[in-house]
Order: sequence, then structure tokens, then C-alpha cells
Amino acid sequence: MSEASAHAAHHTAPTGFIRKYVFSLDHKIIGLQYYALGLVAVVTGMVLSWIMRIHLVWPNSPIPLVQWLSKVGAPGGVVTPEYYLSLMTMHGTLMVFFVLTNAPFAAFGNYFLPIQIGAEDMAFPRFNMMSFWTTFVAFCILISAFFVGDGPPLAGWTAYAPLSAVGKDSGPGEGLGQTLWGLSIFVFCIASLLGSLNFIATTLDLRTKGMTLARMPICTWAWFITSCISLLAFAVLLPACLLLVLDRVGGTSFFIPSGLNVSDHLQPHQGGSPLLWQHLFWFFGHPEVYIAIVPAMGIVSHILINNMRKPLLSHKVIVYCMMAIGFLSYMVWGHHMFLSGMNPFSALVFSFPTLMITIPATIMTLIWLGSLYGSNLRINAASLFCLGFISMFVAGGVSGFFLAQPTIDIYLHATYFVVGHFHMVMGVAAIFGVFAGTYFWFPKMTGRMMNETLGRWHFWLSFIGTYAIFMPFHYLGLAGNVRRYSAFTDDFLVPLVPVHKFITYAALFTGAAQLIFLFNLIYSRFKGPAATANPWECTSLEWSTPSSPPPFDNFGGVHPVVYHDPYQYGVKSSTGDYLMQTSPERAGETP
Amino acid sequence: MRASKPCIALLMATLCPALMFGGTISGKVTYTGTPAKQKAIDMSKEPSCAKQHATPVMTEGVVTGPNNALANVVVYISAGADDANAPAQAVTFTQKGCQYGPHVLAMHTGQELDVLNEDQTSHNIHPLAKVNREWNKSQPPGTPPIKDKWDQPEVIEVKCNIHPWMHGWFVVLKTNHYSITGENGGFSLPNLPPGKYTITAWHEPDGKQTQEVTISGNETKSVDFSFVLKPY
Amino acid sequence: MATTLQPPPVQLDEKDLRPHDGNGGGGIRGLVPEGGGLRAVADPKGEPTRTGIWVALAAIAMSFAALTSALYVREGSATDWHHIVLPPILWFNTLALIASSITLELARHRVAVFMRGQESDRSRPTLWLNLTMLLGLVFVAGQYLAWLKLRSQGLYLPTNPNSSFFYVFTGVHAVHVLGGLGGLTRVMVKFRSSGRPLRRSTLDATSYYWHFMGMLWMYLLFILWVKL
Amino acid sequence: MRGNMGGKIFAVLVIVIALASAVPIVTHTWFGSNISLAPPEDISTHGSEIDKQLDETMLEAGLSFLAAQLVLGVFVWQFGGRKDGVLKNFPGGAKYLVVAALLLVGAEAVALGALGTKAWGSVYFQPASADALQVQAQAGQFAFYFRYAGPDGKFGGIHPEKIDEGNSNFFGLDPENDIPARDDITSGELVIPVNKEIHLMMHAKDVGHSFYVRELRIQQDFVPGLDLSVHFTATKVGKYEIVCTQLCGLGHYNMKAYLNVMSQDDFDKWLKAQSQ
Repeated sequence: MSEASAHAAHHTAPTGFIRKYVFSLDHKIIGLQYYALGLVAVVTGMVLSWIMRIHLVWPNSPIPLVQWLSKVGAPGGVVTPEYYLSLMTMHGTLMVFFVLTNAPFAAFGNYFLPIQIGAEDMAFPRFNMMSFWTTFVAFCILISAFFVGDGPPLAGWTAYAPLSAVGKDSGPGEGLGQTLWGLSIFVFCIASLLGSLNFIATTLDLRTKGMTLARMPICTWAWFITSCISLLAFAVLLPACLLLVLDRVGGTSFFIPSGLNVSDHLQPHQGGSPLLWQHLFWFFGHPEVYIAIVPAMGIVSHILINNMRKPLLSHKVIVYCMMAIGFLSYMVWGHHMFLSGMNPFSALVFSFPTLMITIPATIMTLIWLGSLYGSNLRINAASLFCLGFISMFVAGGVSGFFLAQPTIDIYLHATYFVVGHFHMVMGVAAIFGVFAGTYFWFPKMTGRMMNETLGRWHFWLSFIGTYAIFMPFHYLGLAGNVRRYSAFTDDFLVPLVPVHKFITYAALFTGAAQLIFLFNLIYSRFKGPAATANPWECTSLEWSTPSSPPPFDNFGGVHPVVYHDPYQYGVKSSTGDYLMQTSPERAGETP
Repeated sequence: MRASKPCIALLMATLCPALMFGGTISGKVTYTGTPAKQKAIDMSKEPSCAKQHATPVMTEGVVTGPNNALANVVVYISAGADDANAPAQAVTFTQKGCQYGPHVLAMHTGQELDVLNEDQTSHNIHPLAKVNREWNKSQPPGTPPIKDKWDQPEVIEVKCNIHPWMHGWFVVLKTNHYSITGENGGFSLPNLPPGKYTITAWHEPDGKQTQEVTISGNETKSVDFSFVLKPY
Repeated sequence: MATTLQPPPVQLDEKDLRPHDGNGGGGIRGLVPEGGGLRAVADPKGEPTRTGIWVALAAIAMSFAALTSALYVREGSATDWHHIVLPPILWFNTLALIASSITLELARHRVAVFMRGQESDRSRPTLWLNLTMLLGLVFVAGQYLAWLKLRSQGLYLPTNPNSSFFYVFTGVHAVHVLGGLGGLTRVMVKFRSSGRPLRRSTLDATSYYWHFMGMLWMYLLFILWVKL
Repeated sequence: MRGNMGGKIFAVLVIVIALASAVPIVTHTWFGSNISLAPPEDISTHGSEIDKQLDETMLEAGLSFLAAQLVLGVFVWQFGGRKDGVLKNFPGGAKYLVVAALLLVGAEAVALGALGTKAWGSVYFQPASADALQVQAQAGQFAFYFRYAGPDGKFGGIHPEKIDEGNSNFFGLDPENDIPARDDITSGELVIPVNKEIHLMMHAKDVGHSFYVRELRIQQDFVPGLDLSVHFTATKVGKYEIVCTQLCGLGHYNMKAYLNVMSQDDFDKWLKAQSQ
């Protein structure tokens, strides 16, 4: 409701540092802020995973510097079982909420969605600013859990009740730490809702002349579909968190049943339903997976098309597939709960749409592969990460086929097979999308090119590394290796430790390889060669802005008029083998 | 036995500066009725501990000796004794073979407590304090002892969350005059200046008895306690 | 439409149609660009504010749907479902809320007349807006009294699932109503000020939201009445 | 030229990785070492169904994985770094690909779904037979305890407030007032007779836990406030591990017990010994 004043406020660009870079209404700055936040979160999450990996294979040996993280949690640098779980919980929460939801969706979406539809800003710039700073507050609340009394929560990012609901009796970190977690996610939900609202209104109402829905680039579509998914998903997680926090601090019993004796403390609650939390959480939780992956699909398609110099076999099919996936994602949450005591018949009911999701996913993969055929594929850091994404998406996708079947889930549920599956398909694949986007859009965002050689090395090492980490997870799962263990003391797990050692080395190696990226990012930002207006010879609107980075109102006062579908490649035109969306020429006509 | 030795040593240490002569209260704690029978503890979940015990360890809720002697009873002066400061020397609470040594540990308020883990597995120490601050920490093998102290007198139940059968008691007292009975049920509170004392005997989980004793000069008064035990 | 108040009446002219009217894309006008496909015309555009409010309402509806399903599941697992008597004042509150919707509609009509310039007096619209505000406040106050009533019966948030759900439902709804009152205040401020004129879309959005709160309340009341 | 090389490198890399990934799946070992990565031998009556389906899925998923990576590699090898070549479209364009995906994956999904139902049903749809041996399992932070009804064949009631783990009253029995509870047999090991159906009644003491025995192909959550049950028949004498697979707190990694499958005689002897 604030767009009137907001627009009044941003007819002219702000000059003061605060208004310009901190509390900025400019979607581009906000996009960069999201990107920076995601970067901080991903580095933190990665360091946590290193500590976990090292602890897993050398459970009783001190890890350098870790004792400074927590004196109680890691006395003398030896990580205690509860602190391992705390690290795991924080790793999951940071990565899922503050990286996978922020980076591909909020960061790139904020920066490029308005430009790609020819708008001068988001529909509600004030909400946009609010949603970033709300996210930032959520981040601070979460991180503060590291510094409170008995440390961060240990209930995992899924925070299953009653473990997460009964309070400090259920273990260290389940006191204030868990409450802060609930609070943080509650705030994060509000931020995401504001963001999604903004994305939807912007896409529907601020498209420029001639920018019909059908003419929107695939990544614009992806962000739009994602915002629809996240609108409904977070709208469910929000009240769920409210109820959880009430159970913790308000003494209610939504999720806590009667007669629990938690470490000799008889719990006063009665009648609650632990499954209720699981239903509410996974109703959000499964769509969340697609909130992470769909934007990556869009970004990858966009960049791949540009580098293939020809459009995909079908633009529409990809968009419909993303819609189908988004739609189905609301009917499958129960496949996380096959063994959690719901009615066994419903397991089959949930299993079927889950298997059905493989259909749109397969179609998309086939279209990507088929489009590669007969293309003039340019090989560069961006396109390599796109190809890597496809490879990862396939690898993670087929393993989903196992877990979709309740029968096999009996054996594989809660093993490392699951960990491998979602890290590949939702973690690494989405992150590859972000890398691709970074290499592709960096010139537009900063006006400088990233170093290509470093970019390629970053890809080779990351690609090999991620396979080396996450493929073995599947094997461990097949051997029945249970997840979320802070050490392997069971007779049948001890022999598997060498595999874990290998994974740990791979993780350290791959993590180190990311330093190349960080260096490249910072170095190129200041020392990179100046970028030309349209270095990739790309057709979409973000490359027709007068400057890089674009001026405050994106198009320098004029509003672009769109004449073409987004991907006019492989045509003859005055510009070469492509035609900008804003070019009034007709494809094929030589001027 | 285990329990009382360090305590007496400690009494000597702390009372040396005080008057070396004085009265002594000693006696025996017995029971009537049928004690609950000790059950064998099943440690199969923790092989590294199970293999340390040739014969299965028994539960220590009620430990009795010949002719109805009752062990693990803390006898202490609850009123009349000077409320001396906490001894400088720390009391230690050891986890070995997935068992607490001692099962009942008495200490002075503010006295330092060292918790040691001598096992090859992680332990978790969770004193379910109500008056004092409850805490819950794990102790991986080979990590430094956990140090703590209790400010308020309280009987605190101690458990290990990782090994549910591990169970012990901290008896935090305002006095240094205490003694813990062994399997012979005997106790002795030496070096008492003349005066009127209230003596309390505590047995887990919540059995308490008190008696009044007056000490005049260098005598030894004998006091006996008897607890009624039920099979269940 | 970016119809503004100062000076009434306003004629829509080409200037207002330029993309800079805070309304984003010129695509709204659906002008067929040279060589552009015909779809450019077909493609509907609206006010971001109106779209935004519908999206927001969808999200709010979803949240309450979630809470409702929670209520059903919880009842299913409940061993402790004690029915509570709804405080009678709720019925009065309901009337107040319905009345506020009506007055708001009248206000909207008046403002429209005013904007068309058929009326230069600002007092009648203001009157209806004030009345709406008042009724809204009455509703919130009434809800507060209802809580006091429950407390007096010894029914607190944790007492039993029914009281928990009652407080959660009414509480969350009340927060949203307060938000609506905030919106109304904003409308009134703008209506008075000449610097930042009131936009029709803002008023419309606020009133959609307000009516939705009314309907939502009746829905909640029904659920509470049936379930608790 | 460099671009071209990049394409070739990627092509080789992706194919090598794909093939290497398949090795442990096929050989069930960790690259020649003696670490077994296969599911252990199945000792349950229903498990063979699960294994069968696991194998079939592995075949289909594995082949589609290899095929996709192979095609990706080949196309990138062929077209990566190609400049100003004549653009071609994949024969048939999107239509055939979509149809193919619909038919193949659809059929696969339906087939597996249908096949799966059988095994799933054998575990969850049929109730335990009347003569199955009833054992109660309790999961608590952080150990499993098992309870047998004892000579009187009746289980004593559970009173959470009476739980006293220090004195081995893990279930919160009240032998003082509750006669059936007096002869109940509590064990930290799940001891069962071979080839006899077991009806395991699952009770959670505090938070969520899970019962997982790889060899039995059984996994089921303990849900607080919701007493579930599973039934199974072990077909092989031996000692197997029961582990918790639902995050339950700091001791989760150490929450385990042993499943001890005995001949009927040994079991009866054990039971007698316990009730002394």
C-alpha cells in the first residue's frame, strides 16, 4: 500500500550513503544485499559442515580453534554430541532458509526480475526494503543462538516436536536456543511473505509495453512461480512456528502429548499431537525444496539458451513443467512421513504424486539435453555450471525415485541416502545455479568481467568435489548408515568410517576450492576488466540498460518497448546471430 | 566404604586448624522390613562398559550389609555445628565402567566439584537440581574434568542422559561434619566441640531422620538410626 | 488509476498515462508496439496495490486454513477437549464489525463522488471514515473484553486446547484488524493532506482488506462456535 | 580453442564420473576394499519383497542415470565450443521427448507404485496374527527397553511418574499396587524366538524415536502419545543391532540395543531365567 509515496520518493535517486546503500529502496541494491547475506550464511554453514565432517571421523580428537566457538560445547576443542547436533541444526537452517531461499530467489530475483520485465523498480519498494531487513533480523536472531546459555538448538532444521517443544529438559540447546530458532523462522516467514507478494504484484502489473506473460524470460517465470509457491508455503509455516513457540513459552499443548517423562521431569502438557507439527512443517517443507530449485532451473535455462545460441526446443513446456512441479509440490508432503505413524494407506496416496513429479522433471531434463543437440554451445564458466547443474539434477533426481516409494523407504528412510539425495538435488544443484548466475550477471551487476580462468578452475574442482562428497552418501545409505549421528559406535557403522574419511577429505578439498570463487568475486569487483554493454550477446531486457550497473531507474527515464519473444537466437540481424527483445527489427530480415 | 574414606580424610584436613580434641558421635544405620532387591544392570547397549564388569553391576538404590546394615546413608550435623567454610580441596565424582563413583557424594556448599570421565565413551552429567541451577553437559573421553560448585544446600539427583541406568546423588551440606555409611552401616562424626547438636540421616530417595545429641567435653556418644524399607 | 485529489476534478490526460505515474509499465495502456504481437493488447494489467492486496489476502487465508486444520487434527488427538461457552459479547462485536464494513462502503462511495468532483466538501467522506475507525476500535475493545471474560472463568491460554485455540484465533485475527485500522488511518491522513494525495487504489485495497477481515471473523466465529 | 577443450574435458569428466559412481553400486564394495556397501542379508519373511523392489528401482534409476550423463557428455563433446555451425533441432523436437517422458516415466512410476504396494501391505495392512508373541518396546532418551508379559501373560500398567531408571524401573511400573506388573520381564535386549511372529507394541517415553533393524527390513517411528505397533518374523538365529533413526537428542548416536534371535528352546530358557 506504500507504492505511491515510495515512487514519489524514488523519482530521483537518493544521494546519502544510508539511503543509497543501507536502507535503500532500490531493488538492485536490495538484491545485492540479499546476495551478500546469502554469502555470509553459506560461508558460515560450510565452516559448520567442516567441523561436523572432521568430528565424525575423529570424534575424540580436538579440532583447532573450535574451543573458541564454545567452551561448553567443545571442551578443549573436542565437540560434544549435543554440540554436533547444534552445528547440524544451524547448518541446515542457515543453508535452507538463508542460502537456498535467499540466493537464487530473493537475490537474483530482486535484481533482475524488474529489469527483465522493463519496470523501474518493484511494485512496493518499501516492502522490498522491509523484507530484506526483516530477513536480516531473522538471521541475527538465529546466529545469536550461538551465544546464549547452553548453545544453539539440537532438534535439527525440521525441529520435530516434542523434542523441540518441551523445553530445556530435552537437552542442552533446547532452552533459549530453540526458542530463538522458532522466533527466527517466524520472522523469516514474514519477510518471505512480503517478498513473494512484491514479486507477484510486480510481475503481474509492472511489465512494460509489449512484455506479455508469454514474452517473459524463463527465469522471470521461475521467480514468479517460486513466489507463488513460497507465498502459500510460508503462510503455513508462520502459524506453525507461532504454535511451536506458544508450546514452549505459553504452556500450551498443541504438539505435546500427555504423560511425557523427559529426563525425570514429568511434563505438565497433555493431549497434543506430534504428528500435527510434522504435517504443518512438511506442508511447508516440501514446497521449500522447489523454492530452492525452481529459480535455479530458470536461471540455468536462461543462461544455457544464451550460450547455445539457439532457443530451447520448447519455451512453453519448460514453463508448464515448472508450474506442474510447483502444483504437485503441495500434494506430496506426506512422503517425508511414511514411517511416522500416519495411516499406512495415506503413504500410498502420497507416494503416487511424488512419483508423478518425476514426469515434469524428466521432461525438463530431456528438453535441456535435446536442446544441446545441434547447438553452437559456448563453453565458459557460466555455461559449465549450467551443464554441471543438469548433471547434478539428474544424479539427485534418480535417487528421489527410491525415496518416493514407501516400501524402499522402510529401508532407506533416515539414512545417508536421503542426505545424499537432497544435498545433490536441492543443495548443490541450486548452488550451481547461483554460481552460473553469478558468472553470467556479474558484468551487469558490477560493470566488470569475472576472471574466466579462475571461474573454470572453480567449476572443475567443485564439480569433481561435489560428486566425491555426495555420491558416497548414497552408498552409505544402502549400507544402512543412519544420519544425524555424531559418532559411529555401532558394530555395523564402524567399518564404514573409511568411506566417511574419504568424504571428509573431499569436503575439505571442495570447500577450499570455493576460496577461488570468493577471491575471483572480490578481485574482479575491483580489478576486473570493464564489461561491454552486452558481453554475452544476450537478448533479454537486462542487457539493454544504458549502463552496467543499470542507473537508478534501470532504463534511464525511457521505458523499453518489447517486440519479441525472449530468445531470438540463431537469426540474422544487424546485431549478429541474435535479436534483442527491444529491437524493432523483425527476425530474419537483414536491415 | 569407597564413599566414607575420602570424606574422613577430608574431615581431618579441614579440621586440623580447629581443636584437635573434642567429642565424637558415632553409630550404625540399620533397616527393618524387606529391602527392594538389587537388580542386575543391563549394559548391553554400551559394550565398552559392559566388558569392564565380570559380573553384572547391581542397582544401588538400596545397598545393605550383614545384620541389616544400611549403606549409602549420609549422616550429618544439620544444626549446632559451626558453619565452617568449604574445604579448599575439591571432591571428585568419577564415571567409570558406566557407573558413578561414589553413588552418593556429600560436599560443602561452595566446595569445588570435579567430574571425571575415565571411560572410552562420552558421558553426560545431568544434575536435576531444583534449588541450585540445573545443568546438563556431555563429557567426551579424554576431555578435561568438568568443574562446578553448588551454592545452596540441596540433595541433587544426578543422571547420565546417554546411559539411563547411571544414577547418583550429590548431597550438598552447610557443614563439614558428615559421614557416609558403608556396608557395615557405621558412621562417625569426630572433633565436635561441646554443645547441642541435631543429627540428620538421609537415605535416597527421600528418607530423613533426625536426633538431638548433646556433647559435653571429650566423650563419644553413640547414636543409631533405623529405616523402614519396603520391597517395592 | 492514478486519480488524485488535488485539484479536483482531475481529467485523465496523456501525462498521467506516462509510465512514471508510479504505476510502472506503460504496458498497462496496451498500445500495440510496431511489430509487436497482438498479445500485447490482450494482456491485462491492473494497479499493483489492488493485485498486492489480493495476494496478501490469499496468504492470510492460507494461514488461517492452516490454523483450522491444526484445530481439527488437534481435536482428533485430544483426550482433553473441554467445551467452553463463547462469551456473548462476541455477537455484539460481530455486529460492530459488519456495521464497520457498511460504513466503509459508504465512505468509499462518498470519496468516489468527491473525486469525480461532484462534491467539494470533504466532511461527509471523513465522517463515514471516522465512523468506520470507531467501529473497528469497538470491535477490538470488545474482543479484549471477551478475553477478560474467559480469564474470569479461569480459562487461560494453556488451560485446555479449546481455550488455547480461542486465544490464538481471536488474537491473530485482532492483530490483522489492528493492521487494517493502521491502513484506514493512513487513508484518512492522505485524504486530508494535499501533499500526498489519496489514490483510489489505496482506498480500495484498504477496504477489500477490511471486508475480508469481516468475513474472516464470521468464518472464525462459526468454527469456534461449532468446535469449541 | 580453449572453449573447445573445455567442452571435451567436461564430456570426458561427466562420463568418467558417471561410470565411477556406478562401480560401488554394481560391486557392492568401496573400490576394491572389503567394505560392504550392500544391504545385509535379509532375515525377515517380508524383506525379500523390499529387496526385489530395491533392485528393480536400482536397475531402472541406474540406467536412466547413466544414459542421461552419457547423452550429456556426448552432446557437449560434439557441440561444445562449436562456432557458427549450422543450428539443428533435435529430430522431432520437443513433442516426442515429452511423449516419451510421459509414457516411459509414467509407466515406470505406475509399475513400481503397484509393485511396492504388495510389500508395504504385508508389513502394514495385515494385522499381527493372534498367536504372535507380544513384546512391548519402550524408547526413551537414550535407550530401548523391552518388556515381556511374564507368566501371567498380562502387562502391568505404565505410570510415567513412577519411572526410576536408577533402579531399573524403566517403564514406570507400580508393582506395589499393580499385580500384573510384578512378574513383567524387562530387558535391554530384544530377545525373540526364530520363525515366530513378533507383535512389537511401541511406546515412546519422552520424545520421538525410531526402531530400525537393517537385517529385518523394519523401520518404524515411536510417536509420543501414539502407541503404534509393527509385526515381523525373524528367520535366522543371531545377534543384530537395533538403532534409533529419529533425531531424539544428544545421545541419539548412541541409542541402540541388540536383537537376539534364538531357537524356541533357548528363548524359553532365557525367559525362565529372567523371571527368577
